Amino acid sequence: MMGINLFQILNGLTFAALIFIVASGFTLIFGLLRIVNLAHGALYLVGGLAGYSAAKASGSFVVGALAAMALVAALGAVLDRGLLSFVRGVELRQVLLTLGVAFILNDISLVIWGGDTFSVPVPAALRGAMWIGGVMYPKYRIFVLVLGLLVFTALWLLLNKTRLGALIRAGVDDPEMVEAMGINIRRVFLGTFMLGAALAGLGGVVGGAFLTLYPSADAEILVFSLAVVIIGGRGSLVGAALGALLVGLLNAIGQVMFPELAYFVIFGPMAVLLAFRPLGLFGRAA
Amino acid sequence: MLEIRDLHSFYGEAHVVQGASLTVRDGEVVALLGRNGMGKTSLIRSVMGLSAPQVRQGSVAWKGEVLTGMKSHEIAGRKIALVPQGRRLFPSLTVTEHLTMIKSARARNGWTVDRVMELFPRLAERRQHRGNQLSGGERQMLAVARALMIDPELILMDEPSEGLAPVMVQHLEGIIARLKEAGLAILLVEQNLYSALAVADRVYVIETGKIVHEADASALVDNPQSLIRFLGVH
Amino acid sequence: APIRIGLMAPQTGVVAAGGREIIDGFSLFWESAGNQVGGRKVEIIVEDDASNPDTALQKARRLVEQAKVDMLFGNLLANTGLAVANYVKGNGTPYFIPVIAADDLTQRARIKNVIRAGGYSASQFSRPLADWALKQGYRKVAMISQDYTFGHEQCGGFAQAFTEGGGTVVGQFWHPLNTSDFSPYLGQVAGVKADVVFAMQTGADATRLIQQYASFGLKDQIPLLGSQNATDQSVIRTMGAECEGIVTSAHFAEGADLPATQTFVKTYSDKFSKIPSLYAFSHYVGAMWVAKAINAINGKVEDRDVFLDTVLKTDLPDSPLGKPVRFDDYGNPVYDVVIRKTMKNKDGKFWNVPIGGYPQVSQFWKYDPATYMKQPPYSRDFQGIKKT
Amino acid sequence: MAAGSPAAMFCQLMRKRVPDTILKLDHVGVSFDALKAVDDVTLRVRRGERRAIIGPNGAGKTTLFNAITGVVPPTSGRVEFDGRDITRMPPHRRAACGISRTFQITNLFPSLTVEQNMQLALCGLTPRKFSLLGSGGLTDTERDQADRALALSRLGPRARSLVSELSYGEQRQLEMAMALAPGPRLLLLDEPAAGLSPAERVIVADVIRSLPAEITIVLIEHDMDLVLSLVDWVTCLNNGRFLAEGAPAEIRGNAEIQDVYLGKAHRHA
Amino acid sequence: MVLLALAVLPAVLPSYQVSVVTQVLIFSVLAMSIDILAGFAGRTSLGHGAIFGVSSYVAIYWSSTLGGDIWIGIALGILAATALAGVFAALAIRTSGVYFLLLTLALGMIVWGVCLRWTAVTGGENGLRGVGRPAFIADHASFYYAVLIIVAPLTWLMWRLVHSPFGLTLRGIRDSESRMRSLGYNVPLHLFVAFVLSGFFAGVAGGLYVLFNNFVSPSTVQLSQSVSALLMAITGGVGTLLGSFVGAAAIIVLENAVSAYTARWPSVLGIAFVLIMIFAPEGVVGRARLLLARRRSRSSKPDHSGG
Ligand SMILES: Nc1ncnc2c1ncn2[C@@H]1O[C@H](COP(=O)(O)OP(=O)(O)OP(=O)(O)O)[C@@H](O)[C@H]1O
Ligand SMILES: Nc1ncnc2c1ncn2[C@@H]1O[C@H](COP(=O)(O)OP(=O)(O)OP(=O)(O)O)[C@@H](O)[C@H]1O
Ligand SMILES: [Mg+2]
Ligand SMILES: [Mg+2]
Repeated sequence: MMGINLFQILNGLTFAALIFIVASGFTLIFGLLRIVNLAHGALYLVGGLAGYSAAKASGSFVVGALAAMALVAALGAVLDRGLLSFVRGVELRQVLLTLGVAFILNDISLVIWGGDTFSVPVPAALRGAMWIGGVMYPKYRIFVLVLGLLVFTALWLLLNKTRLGALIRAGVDDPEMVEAMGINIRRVFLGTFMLGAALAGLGGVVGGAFLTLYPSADAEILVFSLAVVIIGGRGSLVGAALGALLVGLLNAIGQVMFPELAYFVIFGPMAVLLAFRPLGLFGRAA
Repeated sequence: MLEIRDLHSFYGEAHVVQGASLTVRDGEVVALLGRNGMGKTSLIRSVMGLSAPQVRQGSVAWKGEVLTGMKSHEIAGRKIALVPQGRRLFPSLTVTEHLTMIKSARARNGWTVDRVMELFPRLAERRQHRGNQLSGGERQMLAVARALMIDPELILMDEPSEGLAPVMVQHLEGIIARLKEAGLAILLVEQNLYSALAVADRVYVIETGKIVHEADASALVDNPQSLIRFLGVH
Repeated sequence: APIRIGLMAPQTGVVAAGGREIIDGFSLFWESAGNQVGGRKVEIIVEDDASNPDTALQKARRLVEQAKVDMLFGNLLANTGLAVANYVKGNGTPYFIPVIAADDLTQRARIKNVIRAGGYSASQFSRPLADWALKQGYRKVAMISQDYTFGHEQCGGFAQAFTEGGGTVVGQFWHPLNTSDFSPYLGQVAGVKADVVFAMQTGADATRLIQQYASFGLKDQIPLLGSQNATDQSVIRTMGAECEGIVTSAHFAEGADLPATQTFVKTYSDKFSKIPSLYAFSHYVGAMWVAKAINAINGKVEDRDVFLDTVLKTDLPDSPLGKPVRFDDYGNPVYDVVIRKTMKNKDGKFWNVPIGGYPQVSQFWKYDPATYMKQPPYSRDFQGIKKT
Repeated sequence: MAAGSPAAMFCQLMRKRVPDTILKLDHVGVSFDALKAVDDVTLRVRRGERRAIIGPNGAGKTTLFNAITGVVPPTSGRVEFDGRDITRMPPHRRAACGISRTFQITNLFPSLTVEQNMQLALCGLTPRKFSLLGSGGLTDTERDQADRALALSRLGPRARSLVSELSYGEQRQLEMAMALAPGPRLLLLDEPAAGLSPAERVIVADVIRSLPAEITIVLIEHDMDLVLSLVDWVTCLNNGRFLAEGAPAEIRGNAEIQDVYLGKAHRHA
Repeated sequence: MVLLALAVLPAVLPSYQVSVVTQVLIFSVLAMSIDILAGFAGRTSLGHGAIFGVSSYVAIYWSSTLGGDIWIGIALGILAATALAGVFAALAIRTSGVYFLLLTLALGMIVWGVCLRWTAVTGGENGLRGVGRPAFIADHASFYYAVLIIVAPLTWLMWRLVHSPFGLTLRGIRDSESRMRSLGYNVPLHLFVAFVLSGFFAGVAGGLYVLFNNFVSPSTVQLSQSVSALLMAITGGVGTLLGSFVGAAAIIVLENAVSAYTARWPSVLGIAFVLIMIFAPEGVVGRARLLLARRRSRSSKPDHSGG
């Protein structure tokens, strides 16, 4: 019995790590640029598929991941510069524009990859299972857990210990003013957007290796990201980490304890939480 | 030297700056006076290259270089700072972050966070407050402090004394004087006539987007009646 | 005037890949027939059901009311099929469903103009598999399945046959469609100490389950049986060795050493550079079957009663299945079921190869249809499990 | 004041019984985390009084207004209006009792016209705000009231303009007109003249002076000329705490106030 | 004029097209119900698909599973939708902006999850089949008239609502909640009332949809339902109310026309979406209004200069 418990907790943690990687990109863009990028899921999917092709072609998981991040960051740049710059500052328009982009990206990936189910090949060293605290557990999932922690640390340092972090936040509050202070705010936004997008691409490759990639995988990961960010509170990295943890564990344990209630297990507590803290655990009023 | 020549600016079809010309010489404090809605802010914004109002005619030159048509971050890069009307702080940044977010390019006047805090001791006590957690006066101080951090040679101040306690207004006058001593040129929009006269070398009066009067401040200090006539006080 | 056929296939949405193959398989047949049947030209109008029942309904309406088709074909997901079936029930348009497997469409809630040409009912093939499992000596089964009608029915067929034959079901785990992470379920499956696991998934869920089953190290511990769709080409063609050795049951095995089968597989592979999936060959067979009937009435499909009766009376001896097939009295085919195993072929691709068979299996297995239909339809709550 | 609303009627009933004090603050405190923005302030305002609150920037004046209007409920102490404890009342019910305010940072409805802003100000206390199918425009009486208030603040010609197109000074004037519209019994003005040109200041002063005597006015203002010409009693806060209180003449002479607030001898008194 | 055109429509159009127009009318109501919140109270909901769908579910469950009267079923459906809107409102009115959007999205997801998993009542994935339309509105033309007769007064009601004093309070709330409170408005109450009313209208649309579609499934309450209805409101022009008709017509016709020619219609829809957001974010009607206003102001330009 003990074994099963640890097993389920590991499941929750590793799943949480993956959705954190994806959701951190989402929260970066959402929290700091105030853009609810509903194309984030599509970037995840496209990144994953591109990573799959690159990994297949090169035989290397790392090459796949890098290729995916680069491609998706470039897509992010196009999205930001080419499209979002037309609707800057109007939240609702941005949301809906990214939704349109999500449709397009999703459809394009269907044309290119044909809608079969793909899984990114995992390097040999990470294949198979290992013993942890008395349970057999896949090595790859442990790797995902470690990667999640690394991403968290790196982002935290970037935002809180660098000037860039402050710049980004100021730009969100009043871009005109930042511009008037001599900073090319557009470039800062672009950089942030590309970073957020690249994280979606990374998530696509990492997640694509065990959750597989298929049409509508974008919507599912997006829903998880939304839940994470809503629970954690806009723009809070720590919130996103906590939210991911909560969603991951609820998902894992909820499915065991209340198999009938699948989605309710995640969104029910979320709704209750929001009734008391409308801005999420770490959300601050603007 | 800042030279504004026959500037025309528009909000859509509304012609708000209608051929204003004025000059600010190096190291000079120039006050721009005028009733509400006469186009003072619009003029300042046009100089700063902000997206509205749109400049359709005339030119702004700084040290002989034409600024019209430049992006506002490029203008700021030429050491022109703005203290906007209504302060426009960043609600999600702390006081300290407001001051450290820009890394000033090799400080000529050497404005550092510490030096600025010395000028505004009140801010030093509020370092961790966010932009929207400050009182009106504190906000104004921070707005000026923030502008100093880009090490400007010209500051455009749009009604900096608005909402300040008398003691703060005097403090601000002192600050403007000290900035002037440090060699900065200042274009100051003011409602408070006396405060303006206390610090300015010259004053301009703007009415419906046109400069209607120009005078030396020293000549007015003892006899402000002529100016008051222009400002429409009875 | 040409015979107009409306083909509904998901070209977008979750099962878009399957939809593509529906179109490929279907048109492959009609091309081979010169787009002609019973002396009339055939015009095919393809509509995207978007993997969504509301859209499917909308499109069916459009095909029938605006494009005025003579018959409808297709759909992949059960819910889309049920929505369309409900619609044609009202207006009598013949509707052929080579993939839609919901038991009741040819049982308790039979609609006369809905015929499963080339298709099967969900519980039809899992019963012989259960029987085969018992013969291998497995006594305790754990089942993990998608939580919707298709899953309930396949599992119900297996569970009923397995328990009636003396086995026990030690655990049934229902997961929602599109479960991305199976680890919570696999943890429980591992916990119940079964001899064998029966997995019922389609599409991406199947890929993930098979893959995660392997990565958790379960593949080497407990043998895995599956539903036909679990190791269909649409699933295994992108997979690695994880899928090797899974045993399933079906009416078709692309690796069967039968001339008719291999000719079809070769033609299809040459044209689309992939081995045909369930969706492709079902629609090929379905089209072939109906075409034969139309030939028999000289293309007079407008007389619906005669047309439908003729279809039901038509036998199909020479299809890619390699074995003759016929309809039972309820519009569902009777097949020789093959037990098959995934193996590598000579090109290094995985495919399903027969390792056993059960002749002439109807949707009622060994039960008397009338008595059988008195028991409730399979659902999460009713799995026909025999109490001991 | 809208006579119809139940809260208003209740307030009217209460008024008969209570003594002359209309606003009573007892040991009111407001803290933001560790910061005590308002600290143990006790205050009495008489009916019909003209009162100024002065103090250096950050003294807690606006926060005190927020505590009175309920925008930020007090963390300690008690607020009484017209004999009624309103410490825990939500802002809209306080408004219904006859408390009205302007905002230091302009707080209007920018996407609506000046007239619609006035309509919202006028309907706040009438049941018409719940009229789901009624006609949207101003009623005749409302139009009269609105026209009068707008004329008073020289905004008449701009009635149909969008607020977002007004200049700052015009917005400040609208801010004031809206606070006056519902016919409040207690009017809290937060720096009404800030940002106004001398000419407009005169208008504001005139408006305030011309208000009916039964309206109690509490005014935050840094323009001492204006303050001293308008009010009969001044309270000075510093660091959230009560510092001094007195008639205008006394205040000017108060050394402490000169020290923390007025600075060196006031120039143009 | 427009009404007249609508009235003679069945005479000139083939029957399938009439049913498409009927669909446009039904979804216009849903889009308008969203516009009440989005365009006037500044609260964009992504949960209205769920409210709409719940109305359909209840109506079909009552008439089909329980064998009750279809009209009572629809009434119950509308009631259920209104009540659900009440629950949503209670949770969501304290938020605004994107948070409101996300919260309603999450609430919609819960409803979807329940419809998907509560198989015993909702039929799970397979959904519920209805009993069909009553005979007197069975054919497309008469059903069209029935819908028209209901939608016309409903539209009038919504139009009055947003232009009433209450509607103005919503716009005030959109601009400044704190000002509204200090003017004596109970902001949450106003938002609650607005949400519930909006839910009622969405419920009516759901009831009509039952008669139209005779089928309901989780995809009826799915997020994409909310999205497409919102898209209709936006295409027409948020805050114009009647724009919803234009928007619904545009989207539904586009979907019908394009999907007949290419399977790439999601791309087409996506591109349309992006273009609208960039070039006509005010929506078709909003844009037209803007152009009209501009022309008018040019011909008789009042002189404001002088302050
Ligand atoms: N965003 C805008 N759109 C349209 N018109 C505007 C806009 N901003 C200001 N105006 C108009 O332009 C004119 C000049 O405004 P401006 O803000 O420059 O005046 P100002 O002199 O700074 O006044 P104040 O002393 O009140 O700040 C005013 O009539 C105002 O109504
Ligand atoms: N929401 C808030 N959170 C934290 N601190 C706040 C908040 N609002 C105000 N403060 C702090 O409370 C103190 C009092 O602020 P308040 O706005 O009441 O000052 P004030 O007397 O109105 O000053 P001014 O004359 O400059 O407007 C200030 O130090 C301010 O920083
Ligand atoms: Mg100004
Ligand atoms: Mg204040």
